Amino acid sequence: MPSIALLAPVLLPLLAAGVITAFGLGGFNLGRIAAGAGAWAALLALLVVWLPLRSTQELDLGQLGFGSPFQLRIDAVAFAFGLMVLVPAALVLTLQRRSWQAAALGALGVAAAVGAVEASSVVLTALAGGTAATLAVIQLDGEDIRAPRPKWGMLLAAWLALSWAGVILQVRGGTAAYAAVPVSALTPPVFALIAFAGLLASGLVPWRSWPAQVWSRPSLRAAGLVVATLYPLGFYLLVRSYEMGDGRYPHIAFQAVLATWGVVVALGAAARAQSAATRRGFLGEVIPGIGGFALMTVALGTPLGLVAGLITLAFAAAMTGCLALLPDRGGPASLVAIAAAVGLPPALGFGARILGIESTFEAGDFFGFIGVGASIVWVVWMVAGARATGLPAGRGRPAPETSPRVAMAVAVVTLVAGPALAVIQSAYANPAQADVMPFPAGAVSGGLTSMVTVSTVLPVVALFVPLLIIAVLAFGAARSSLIRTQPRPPLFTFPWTGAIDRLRREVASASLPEQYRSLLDLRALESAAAGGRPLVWLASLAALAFAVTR
Amino acid sequence: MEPELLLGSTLALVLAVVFAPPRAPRANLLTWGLLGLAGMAAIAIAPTLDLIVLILLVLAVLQARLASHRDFATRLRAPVLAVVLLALGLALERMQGPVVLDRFGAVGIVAGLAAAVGLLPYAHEFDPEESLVASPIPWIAFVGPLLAAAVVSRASGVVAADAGDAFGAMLIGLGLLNMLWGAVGSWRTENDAAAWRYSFMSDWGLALCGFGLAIADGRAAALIILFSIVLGRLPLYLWSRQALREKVPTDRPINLVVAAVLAGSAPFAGFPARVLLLRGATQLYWPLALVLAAAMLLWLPGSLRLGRSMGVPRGRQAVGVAIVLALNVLLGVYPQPLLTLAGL
Amino acid sequence: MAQLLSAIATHALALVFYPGLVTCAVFGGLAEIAWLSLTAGGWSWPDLPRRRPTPVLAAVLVCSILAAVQLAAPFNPVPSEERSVVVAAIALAFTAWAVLALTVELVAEPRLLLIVQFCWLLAVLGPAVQPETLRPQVLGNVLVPALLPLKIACGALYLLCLPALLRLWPFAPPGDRRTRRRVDAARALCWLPYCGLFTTLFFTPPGDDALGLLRFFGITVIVAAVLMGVGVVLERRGAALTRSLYMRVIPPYALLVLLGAVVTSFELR
Amino acid sequence: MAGAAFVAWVGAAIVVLADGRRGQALGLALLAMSLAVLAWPAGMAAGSVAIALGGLIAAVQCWRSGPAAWGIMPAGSTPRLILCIASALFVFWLAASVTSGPDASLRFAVIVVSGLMGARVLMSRDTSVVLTGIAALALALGLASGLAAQSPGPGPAIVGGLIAAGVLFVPAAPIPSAIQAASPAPTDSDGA
Repeated sequence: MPSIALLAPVLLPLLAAGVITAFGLGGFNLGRIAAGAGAWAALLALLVVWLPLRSTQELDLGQLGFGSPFQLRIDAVAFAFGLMVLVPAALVLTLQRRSWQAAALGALGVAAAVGAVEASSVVLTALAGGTAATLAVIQLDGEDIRAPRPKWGMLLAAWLALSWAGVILQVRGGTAAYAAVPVSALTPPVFALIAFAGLLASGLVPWRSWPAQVWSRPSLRAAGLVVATLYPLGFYLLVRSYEMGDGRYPHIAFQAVLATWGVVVALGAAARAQSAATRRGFLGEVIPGIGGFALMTVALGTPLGLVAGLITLAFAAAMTGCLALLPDRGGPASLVAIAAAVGLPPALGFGARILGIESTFEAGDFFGFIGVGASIVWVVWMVAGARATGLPAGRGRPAPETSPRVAMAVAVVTLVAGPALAVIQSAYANPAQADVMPFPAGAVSGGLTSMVTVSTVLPVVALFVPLLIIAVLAFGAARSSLIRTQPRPPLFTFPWTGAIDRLRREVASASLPEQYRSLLDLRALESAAAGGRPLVWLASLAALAFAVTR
Repeated sequence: MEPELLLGSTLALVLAVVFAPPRAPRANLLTWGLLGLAGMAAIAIAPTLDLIVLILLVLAVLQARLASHRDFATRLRAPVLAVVLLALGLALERMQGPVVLDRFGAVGIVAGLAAAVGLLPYAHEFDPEESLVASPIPWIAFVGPLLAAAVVSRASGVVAADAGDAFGAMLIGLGLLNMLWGAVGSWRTENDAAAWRYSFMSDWGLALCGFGLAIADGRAAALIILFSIVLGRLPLYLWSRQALREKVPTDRPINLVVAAVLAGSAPFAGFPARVLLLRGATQLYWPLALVLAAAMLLWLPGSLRLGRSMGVPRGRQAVGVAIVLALNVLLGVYPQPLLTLAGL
Repeated sequence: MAQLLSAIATHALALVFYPGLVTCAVFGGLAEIAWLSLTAGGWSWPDLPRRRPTPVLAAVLVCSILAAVQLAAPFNPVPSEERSVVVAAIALAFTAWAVLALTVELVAEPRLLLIVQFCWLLAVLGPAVQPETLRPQVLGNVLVPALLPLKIACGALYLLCLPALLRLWPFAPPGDRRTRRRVDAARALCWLPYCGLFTTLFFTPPGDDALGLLRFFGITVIVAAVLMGVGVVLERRGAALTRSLYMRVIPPYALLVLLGAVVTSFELR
Repeated sequence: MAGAAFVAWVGAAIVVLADGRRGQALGLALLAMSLAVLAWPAGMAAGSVAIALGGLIAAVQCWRSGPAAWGIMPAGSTPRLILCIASALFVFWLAASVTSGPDASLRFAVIVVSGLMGARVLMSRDTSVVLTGIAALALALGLASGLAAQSPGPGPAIVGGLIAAGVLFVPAAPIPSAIQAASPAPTDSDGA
């Protein structure tokens, strides 16, 4: 495979955006066809580039001009995250009708996200990720400017922070290429910047952040695509950090703090999910919740944790595709989606979370307590999921942007994919883990039928296949008509959420007391500073002269 | 750096004239634009700072002679102050005396540069209703970039080594002042045209910081920022003037794209400039990079406002906007050719 | 392939017969009859045979048999290294909330139940933190003196939580309008997993012989009997005392257990 | 040379203190001649001629435009007088005492003329006064290159002379009538 083929997963969506624009300007809306084709073609290209060799491939196209070469790299990590971005994006681009402008922007966003994943260096990832973020904001505002969207400043802060981390690596270590950064260059402050960028880029915070907010938009066309393209990128940074740190973060405290933060994020989402007034409200919290679990395991710093995290992220990607296409009405599609989301056994989500919790115990020290916490959070998710099955549907999305059958198919696939956990682990997660954690102590093994960890074996095929058959028989015989749709009170509310809201409102409405306003009269300041007054100039000159004598 | 900026300014003039709004005085724009270009060409080839200062004086007098809402003397004040400060700064640098004199000389040059361009604390008086060519905008967005590049490059041969630190520190200090004031001003000021002017200032703040860092990365950042002013912000401002008069804010995707260009978001030209600036600052003194990174976030609110103030470009103007966006993307993703051309 | 098919068959056997569905149903049925006899003076058949099962029962069935096969029951066809306490705990946790899917009115004291379940999870998983293993029989076999106090404390917490989790408490769901108390099929399926898990985690694992079988089920029956006794006491003392117990005693005790677990982990580092 | 520097100051001071065309022209002429004298020994013979010619042309043009009066030190010009004297004393101290080297007169003339002309332009709103100040400033700038250790040649002086000669001929565009009516009448001495 010529190395120039590495460009294909980025170029094909770009090409699709070009074609859509050209036809769009001519009055033809090729949006859905071309954008979908572009995304699927990119996915195909990624598979074609990676699968035959299954080894790292690089393409160097020279310097770009800001200290970073235009170097693309497809390794197991890029492949895994590429799939996470492309599969749900291709699904929603293909199945949702949108204007040619939105389709072109969507295709560009996909290209940028894949570019971020394929980039071989931190700075290039920042450029591509920043582009994806910009396009995401434009897509969302273009669709509905009044609807919730990620704060642009927050996204910009994330990618600027990453850029800064990248240039620090360039200055201190001579390079920001993931594979070449000296371990000593990944100092705690640099990693703190990367982690900050990762958390902000994916909105991994305990309060209601953009991955939850965008699901409350009247239309979910742009929201689904944005979550599909942007959400995995923050995790990507955390995974790549292992590669730069030779398999670990610069200090174990980062692992502990980030893993705990992941549990807190999942708890925040679970708490909101169990108090959601509508099913849409619950479903909006699903991705942040899964993200919290993924963060917990990815940050543990063990091979098992990373593998569990990658599988959880793949599950999140599948759920993104599902939720973006799910209509706001009752029925089997919603039920199956909820069951898959909360990780009913033997679903993929169940297996991934079990592995994740096991990984905390096997990580040793106090990490086991994080696992206890994660189990408790999972219980809250169970409550939320059970409660959500009978909640009113919610706002009511436009029918043309939904596809209940495909949504249900995706949910069913994640439900029945539990037995395939070992296959996913061997083919998808293990190679990525091996790429960034070169020392295999504690690595996950077990072939295609079981997942063998240090302390246990999870016989996914032998245990989950019969369980699945029993589940199918049991649920097939059950009557779902007994589920009563009704407003349901939340089980609990955090006592401090009201206080936080009050504080936020007070800060937002804070104003300077009347008697001090003359001191900070912006108009007067403006006229003094920018009014072209010689006296001000003279005073400034004196100030400068005084400053240089210090 | 100057020839590249001259090229950029020429391209900006072409864009401005060809894609000007229907009611814009094209001939006037072209005439005065060409005159400005001639002056800029003279500045670019001038071997000494003395000649640059004299050319600056000529350009100031010629511009002040244009019909305007402001009187002749008022419009000349800031440029003449610039000329005097630059001249005094040069004189002090050339005298043999204590080090403090060299530093005062550096003060003169830096303050003169700020006054010539119209940056804080020497901002030119601005009248939103004034015609474009007679307003301070040509100084800050058309002549200024090349003038600044020329002054800084010539000053490096004049400013004594002992005063070099003070020279850089002052540029960075004024850069930060302009960044903060410009970013906040473009967000909070009442008048949309004034907001545009402040947005130029904020970009200039980045450029001054780049020059002040006195290393290749800083200069490269400054060059990209100046290019983005000339080939991004200036044409966009020109095309927004009609909508500014009509005061119809619009929220179309194109307005957001323009906001992204103005905010320096990836993949537009501002982003690599910011990356280079952060790199330069990290090499020099990392807390400066922290301050810069924090300040860079202030661009967004103002940029969103300015993007919305642009209206919906139609016809030729839309083509112009598309070209500007394409140029900014090119510069944002692949600035290497420009930097190579400038020897950076 | 043959190995895989054999493994599937073995696990299917475990899930359906022993210690899975059939065993759970028999054990649970007997426990339910005993419980109803104690509290209502008699019993009647559950609704199940007369109608199609509810999704709740389906979910409980799947989860309870998954939990059951994780037990260290003698002759369990699932190899010991393939069992996990996390799988058992999470699967059992699902069973407590499945009924909420139908309507909120069928869950009595949901907030209290949630708190109790948190405490129960701590009791199950707390002893696994320091040994860094999740194999139930290994945890049951832990007899390190430094870990014994924690193990005993967790065992007590486990037992205190079980009456609530098995709903052997004097709270009736607001939507329960049945006049006659029937065998609760969903609860019946949970008796063995809950009680058996206690035996697994807090007693040394029995051998795969008749004596072992007797020992395992003997302890499990005793646990069930103790629970019924506690349940009867709670029924007689009334809802106020029960609420007070589960609100004011168990959570602080769970916090103490957590503290103990942290201190133990710290000491044994 | 010291005398030429003094005359340059006198010329600059007259430009600052005079509001009439004749006074301005006189100041400009004195300034041009003295600066030309100072330029000659600085190795800028051609530049010296250019400065003299440019200054004289400007002085003649100035004589022919603006109010036909001398207008030297009108009422209210005390601050300007103080400015002239104080600046002379300060720059004299700077050129003679703080700095070293052989060109003290040149240093004095360049700094004091540039400073005073800058102040004159900033103080006034009258177009002819401003233009006179600019012409004088251009002459001083042309001379300033003589301070450099390696002379840049006569280029700056010639350009300065040309600017001085031409600047008073540049036609001023009228302020739109609507704005003129709305604005307060310009005065010569505001800001003084």
